[in-house]
Amino acid sequence: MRYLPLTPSDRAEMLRVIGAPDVDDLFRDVPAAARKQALFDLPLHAGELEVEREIAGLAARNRAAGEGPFFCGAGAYRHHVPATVDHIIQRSEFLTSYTPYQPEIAQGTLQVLFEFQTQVAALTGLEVANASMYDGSTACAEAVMMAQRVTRREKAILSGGLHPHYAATTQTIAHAEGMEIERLPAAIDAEAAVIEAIDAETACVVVQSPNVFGVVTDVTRIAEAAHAAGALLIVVTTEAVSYGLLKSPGAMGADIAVAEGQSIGNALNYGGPYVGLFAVREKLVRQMPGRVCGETVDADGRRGYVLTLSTREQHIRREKATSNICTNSGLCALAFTIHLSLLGEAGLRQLASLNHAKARELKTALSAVKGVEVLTPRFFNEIAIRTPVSATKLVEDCLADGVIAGVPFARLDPHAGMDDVLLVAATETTTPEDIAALAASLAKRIG
Amino acid sequence: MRYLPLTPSDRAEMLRVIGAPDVDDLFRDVPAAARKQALFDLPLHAGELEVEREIAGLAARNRAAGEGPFFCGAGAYRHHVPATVDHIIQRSEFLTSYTPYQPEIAQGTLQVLFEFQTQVAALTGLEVANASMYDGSTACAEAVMMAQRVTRREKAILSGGLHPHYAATTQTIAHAEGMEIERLPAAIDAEAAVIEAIDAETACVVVQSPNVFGVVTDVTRIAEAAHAAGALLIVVTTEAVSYGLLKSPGAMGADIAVAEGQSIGNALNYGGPYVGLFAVREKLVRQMPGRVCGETVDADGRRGYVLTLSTREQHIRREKATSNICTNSGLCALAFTIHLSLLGEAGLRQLASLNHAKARELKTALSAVKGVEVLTPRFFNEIAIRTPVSATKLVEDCLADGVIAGVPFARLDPHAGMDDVLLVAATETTTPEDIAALAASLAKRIG
Amino acid sequence: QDEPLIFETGGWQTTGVDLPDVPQDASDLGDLVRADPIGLPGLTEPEAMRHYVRLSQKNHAIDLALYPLGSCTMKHNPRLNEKMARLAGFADLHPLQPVSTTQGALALMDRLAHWLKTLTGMPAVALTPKAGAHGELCGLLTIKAAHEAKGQGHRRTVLVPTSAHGTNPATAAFVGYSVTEIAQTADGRVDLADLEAKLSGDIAAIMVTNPNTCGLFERDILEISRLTHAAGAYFYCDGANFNAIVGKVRPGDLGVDAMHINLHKTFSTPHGGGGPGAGPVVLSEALAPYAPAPWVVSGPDGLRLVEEAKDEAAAAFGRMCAFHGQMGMFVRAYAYMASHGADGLRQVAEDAVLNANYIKARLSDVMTPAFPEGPCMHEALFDDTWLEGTGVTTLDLAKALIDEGFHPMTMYFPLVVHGAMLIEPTETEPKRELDRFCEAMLAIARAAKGNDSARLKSAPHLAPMRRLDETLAARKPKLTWRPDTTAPLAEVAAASA
Amino acid sequence: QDEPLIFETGGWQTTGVDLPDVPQDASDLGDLVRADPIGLPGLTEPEAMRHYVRLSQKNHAIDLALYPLGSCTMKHNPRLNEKMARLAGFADLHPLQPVSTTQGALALMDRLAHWLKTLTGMPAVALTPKAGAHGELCGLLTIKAAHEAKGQGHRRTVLVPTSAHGTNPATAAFVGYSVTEIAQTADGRVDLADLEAKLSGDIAAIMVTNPNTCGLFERDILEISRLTHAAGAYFYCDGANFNAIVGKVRPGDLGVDAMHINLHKTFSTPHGGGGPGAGPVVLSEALAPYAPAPWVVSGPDGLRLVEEAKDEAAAAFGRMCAFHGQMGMFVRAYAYMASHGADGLRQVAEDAVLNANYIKARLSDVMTPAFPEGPCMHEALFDDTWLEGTGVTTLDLAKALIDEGFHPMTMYFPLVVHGAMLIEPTETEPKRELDRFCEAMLAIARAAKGNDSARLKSAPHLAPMRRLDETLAARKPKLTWRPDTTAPLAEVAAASA
Repeated sequence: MRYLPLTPSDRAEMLRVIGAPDVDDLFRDVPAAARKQALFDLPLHAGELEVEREIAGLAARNRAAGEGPFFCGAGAYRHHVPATVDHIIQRSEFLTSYTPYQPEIAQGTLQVLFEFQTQVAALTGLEVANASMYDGSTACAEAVMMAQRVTRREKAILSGGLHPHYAATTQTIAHAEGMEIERLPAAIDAEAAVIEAIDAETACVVVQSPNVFGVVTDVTRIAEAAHAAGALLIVVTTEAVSYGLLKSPGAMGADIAVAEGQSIGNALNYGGPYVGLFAVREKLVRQMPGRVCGETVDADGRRGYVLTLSTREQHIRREKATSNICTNSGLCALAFTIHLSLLGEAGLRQLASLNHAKARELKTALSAVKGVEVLTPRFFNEIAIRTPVSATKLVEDCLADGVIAGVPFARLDPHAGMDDVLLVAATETTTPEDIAALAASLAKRIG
Repeated sequence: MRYLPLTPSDRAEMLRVIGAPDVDDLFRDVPAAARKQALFDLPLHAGELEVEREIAGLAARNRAAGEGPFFCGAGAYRHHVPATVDHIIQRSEFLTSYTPYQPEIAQGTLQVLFEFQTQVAALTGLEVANASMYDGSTACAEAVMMAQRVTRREKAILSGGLHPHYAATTQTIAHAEGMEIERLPAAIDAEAAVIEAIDAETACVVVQSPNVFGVVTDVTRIAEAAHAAGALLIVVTTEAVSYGLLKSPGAMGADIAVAEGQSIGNALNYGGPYVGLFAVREKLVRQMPGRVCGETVDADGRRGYVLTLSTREQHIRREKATSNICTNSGLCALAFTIHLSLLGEAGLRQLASLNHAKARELKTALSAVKGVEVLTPRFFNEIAIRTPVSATKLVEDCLADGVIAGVPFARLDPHAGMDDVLLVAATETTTPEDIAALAASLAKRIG
Repeated sequence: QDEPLIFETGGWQTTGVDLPDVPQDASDLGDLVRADPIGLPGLTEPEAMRHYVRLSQKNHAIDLALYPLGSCTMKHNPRLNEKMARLAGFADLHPLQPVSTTQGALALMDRLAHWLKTLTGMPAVALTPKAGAHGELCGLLTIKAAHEAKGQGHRRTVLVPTSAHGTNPATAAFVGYSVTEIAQTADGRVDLADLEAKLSGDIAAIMVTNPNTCGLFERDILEISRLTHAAGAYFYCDGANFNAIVGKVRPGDLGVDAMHINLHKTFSTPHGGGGPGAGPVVLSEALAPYAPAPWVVSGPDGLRLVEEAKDEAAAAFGRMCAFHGQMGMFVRAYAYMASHGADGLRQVAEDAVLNANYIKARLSDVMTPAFPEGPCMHEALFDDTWLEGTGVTTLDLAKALIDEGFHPMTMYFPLVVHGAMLIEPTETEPKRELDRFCEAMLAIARAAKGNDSARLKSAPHLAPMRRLDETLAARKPKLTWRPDTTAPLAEVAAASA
Repeated sequence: QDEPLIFETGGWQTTGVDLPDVPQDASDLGDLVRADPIGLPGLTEPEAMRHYVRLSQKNHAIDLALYPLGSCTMKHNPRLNEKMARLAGFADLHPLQPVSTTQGALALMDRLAHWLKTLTGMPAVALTPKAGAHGELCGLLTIKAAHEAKGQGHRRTVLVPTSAHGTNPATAAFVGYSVTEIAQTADGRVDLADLEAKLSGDIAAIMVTNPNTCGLFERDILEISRLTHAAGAYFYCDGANFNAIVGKVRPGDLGVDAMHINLHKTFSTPHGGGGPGAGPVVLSEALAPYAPAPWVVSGPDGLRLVEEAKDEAAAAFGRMCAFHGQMGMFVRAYAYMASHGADGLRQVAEDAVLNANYIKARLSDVMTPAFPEGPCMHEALFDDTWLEGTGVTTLDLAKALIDEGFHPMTMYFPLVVHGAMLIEPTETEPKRELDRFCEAMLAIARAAKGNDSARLKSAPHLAPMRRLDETLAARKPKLTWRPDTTAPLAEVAAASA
């Protein structure tokens, strides 16, 4: 038992000190009927070699994204992460530490969180940010709940361009709390409908840009309409790299910006763990959910950092907390901050331009495929196309050519009547050969 | 240029402080004719993604040992190394430190070396060990040179069971120094010839166990004969895991034990870097090559470690040094020590038994293949077999079955007239399925 | 040594990545292009490496010494698990790839689910919750859906013991329940009489932690579940302390209807300075139909994902998050389980409990255990009675432990015990380390009772920082770095560009 | 804090690995089985992790702060290179697999060779030497073989400047040459007159480091090589300082016949606390035929290895080691080269030289540069003239730097300069770090010249240890751990078993 340091003689000596005849005696508060004497029906312990063989065998049954041409996006993006990032987050002092409850011996984590909050605020164009949420979708749901607290209104409008998983997550939570959710029909250009839906009961409108169809949206008018009605504007971003090219949510009038931060510093991981970004206008900070790190001084007057504003949180406020969130995504936030500090302003801008350029190449190539219609007018690194056959079927067919062609919109929302819509993303990892392979495969499989 | 922190304005400011008009002025001592103004004919700088693509592409053109049944040994062995080992050696404080010249800020490295030396002494059954050599083969050559210094004699006898690369390495160095090397003909049971060759001119005899044909040898009689003639016995081991099962060189009378330590803690790495083990009887310590770490105290009387006995070394003694070795294999020694401290006595013994058991399975399976003759009488985890066809050809043929069948002895020594001898090794990573696949492939390819 | 912030050392034009040049053509985006500076400093790779390595050395970590944070279960994190999670077949896998290309991932989720169900004796598990509190949310949403399906939607109250984790009442409130507290007995358990008195047709569920936050097993657990079910309510169990009983006791046998399992506690996925966690929720037969999408099912073409609340998932209450949960944590947890096996996991519980009782025994001469009678489970709880009159507080003791090289225990929790000190060693501590800790603790205790309390009250002295002013931080929140000028960051960047 | 040795904490029965049970049948080995205890303690994985992580924190490292060890070229080690070396296609590749299964490895070696040859302007390279000193050995063995082939075997002497690295004379002696020193001029270069006087028909080679160990370029290099060749000798260049000129100057253009390249210096493979290194040797046309086996050649079936000194390799002088060299280091070095490219490598040399001259300029007001005239190359050399009368030594200064958070410079080397302090910043240091270092150095200098020398003489005060007694270590060597008893370790183990 390589992880268990007690030796048989240790155990005997410890029982002697405790004054217990055997270990089972220590479990005497468990009702006898519930104490299992037999081992459970599971395999016995295994060596590292054996465990590695089993799990590597499972991994080998997956086709890693990098094994061939690959175009999935829809809320999770394949970017290149510098080796330095993954090296640093594996350092014992970061990896095996807990939430920084004792700031004197947790300044490493705390200072990183302070840097993270500042980066997120800068990216979103808002004044303050928290120390991370689980992911973009739960951050979105929390933002809606926060809008309810701020406005004391009970209705939220979700744009038809919002990622269906985000909409479903938000609906699930908000419904339980008794909020009314008006989820607008899925639509590629979804924003006019949002403005129309705003009324005096509206707590918030939730708009995504680039939206789930890849459309880059000017939300300034929505902000004006929302604010005129006393509602908050929540802007959602699922591709954080887009902040390097596009006008920030804050600059367009957002009150709350939430995002999926996976694109920066984090691998695809089949969907998790990811890191939710959450930024708000300064005046809203005390209604913000989640942990926050703040600057202070120590007994010698030296600058340091602590978790703060904890009177919003569950461990102090219990049922009156702004959220129940406790453990968040510290290590993913660390990866985000390291990667972003390596990129810097110059690198992020260049990376974003590179992504956009790859998507332009992609659009050009797919526009030339007979039967394919590009639906996205203004895009960052992802476009929606209409195909003459079921997009789900088409993706399966392209697999035979070694190409993972993208995400059928119907997988995200089978009820939208958009079975012929395929979401196709490109990043800096996409090569001209990949794009040519996709175009050829589509042409062949459609033809 | 992600690794170069100076900015253009830094450079300008620094030149100003220096008082130089431009950087080229700082190169003015270089003859003008040799100063290249043009860039060299090599590619320009590349991003991490591009470099990774190129190198991963090269890696993909190799068949990793673990991809299928695999039986190569002959001085390098595929063992399972716990993930902890590779994690720890990548810690900045170990990976990016230099030779511990300033012991006050290098106790991490120094204490590990002290532990390494103690482990190596225990394994070899000798009193002292150095802080590592480049690898087993160069350690062998150094041992012969050391015997010359100790005995002031000029002849070394190399057993016919010594790994041919070790023999060639030793011959190369010793020849340059003017020593006479008597390399006995390759022979599976090579030890009787060694005793016969010993005479009054002999500085040392070099015997390997398990030898290159896998034969486990009792060198006690050779030790007696060598010592009677005033010569030293050098025992070479290329599979360090065998120390867990076999009588130690020290216990059999060796004066110097050298070994390849790769098997413990280190990957195959296509031949390097590896780590040479070097242990001697205490009275010989001042003729030992290489760095040594010793215990001492600091100004407060606390126990600490330093590099010591440096009057043997080149940076003090220059041309009178015991060797020219300077940088050795510190990080590989660290990996060795971590792995061995995880194994402990109990684990090493079990690992060695497991290797031996796998080799017994292998021998049984191959003995049953028509046409195959097992040549090794007593073995640890490797055996030599005689095949009815060229072993080189046979290995190539078995590749078609996805099996890497072993090392043809002719690859190590084409002059020995042993084209029909194949060296086949098994370790804890070998499965019953692997062995069955080898037996089936051999049967098919021989038949 | 003060480590400057990246905003103080980084360059607005510096980058630590090399990217190919591209045509900067974004004309199709018009004025949606970000013209103003963002305000992000860049570091070259050597600078970034040093910054974060130096910062890291200011942290305590489980890899350095005992980290006995009660209720947090800081145990050894095997690096094998890190290696497995980084296999390209898992790390470089997109959640929306065709499932035919992710069969290994689905199989791993399926195996993890099998282990969790077998270990808890429960028939179903929802894998998607992203942390313990998210698991609580999932559990209560399931309960709510079940009540609604049965026409019991009027049940609006959840009962929670006073000793509960703050997440319990917060979660209940978050899904719209009101919270009523259940009293605690003098021996640290749920007061059965109070429970019985408060159970009614308005009660949707009880939320009980077991072993509870006093480190004690709820002896009357079978009666608790019987009463709860008799009242038509469900039994939500907070599984944060499952570490204490894994492999020995099945919550399903105790009448539990839903329980989250913190994979980052019991199954050792690293805490990472505050997450990511993972909080799968096991469910009873009664609740299973309401579990959220997605989940893995076996079909004729192999494994597949049920991603929508329709057909076979018609009763699913919705979705907890985008995609399928914390896959990276699933891989780690599964590697941990497979390494231990049925025998090793049982040993985990036994050694965790043995270690805690050893600490309790060794410290009880000097310190006052909150519940001296009988054994504790995986953690030992002390109160501050023994400090009376010394002027030294629980906080001082905790900070003094830092100077001895240990992380402090959990302090002032649970709230029901005055000046609580909750010590959880976990099973991966050697006896040598426990002895070292006990001796340090006893020495501090002697100092507290002797005349050396000034040193304790100003501790820590040997940490990277002295005590930090938390009041100042909360009173005048500085939550992001701002340049010394009052100009916005972006303008500073612009000015220096 | 003292960290016990594994021999003091480990258990003789403890193991941190889990292996399947096997029949312990080794009967065929008879009495060759090891019956006595070995004496190896074991640690469980949590214990091992803590032991080595704690130890690591007692080390300084390039990832923490400037490490200006002159002549050692401690520069940033990119983690990309570590990642590449660990790809299964390289790390899990056996040196004696059929070459048809290792074509990618051979291609990488071939590309590395191409870069090294192009950067040095030399037609051949021997890749196998395992470190710089091993490369020197390789170079001299090549020279010896060449002389013997030409009937010049009687040449038995190698000329080495007084400022040379100790490995130079040691290597020459190791291959049976006698060593004669060449004098140095007042401006830190080879004394041409002395060289000319000592060149004769008995001289096999000269070994000159360039840039030399004073951090200076040998201005008369072309004349040195002309004179050497005219005397029938070969020019061995110690390439330890190639970092200073890479991408700008080709040793082949300077008349060099052989030069080793420390991949762990110029091309940034990590030093790892003392290795592994790698020391490929580039060779001139005259020496190329004598290079040791093995090497890579291109054939009709792809790349292959010439492993034996026969046929096309008939003149090869032998073999430097088993197998084909430090493949793991080749991968790292190649990744480094490919990342920099022709433009980046040139910038490496320029920034390395700029950084060194900046330090020289900033410190020269207070300290005495050994060679004040003209620029230095990649390192700045000071002597201790300026400390005269202060009672403070170079050693004291070095130790005082430790308290400022820096690794000391190389001290007392080269031997030709009194109290030498050799400072090499490398190109991966930011100006900010150089300024921090210079300010620390100037503050120490002020303290030395003021009345604060006592603090310097007892430094370091803030390191994990105070100054260590090296004399005691050498006088009574304790090279392995022994139990307190006089019994051998194995018996102690046996007794406790």
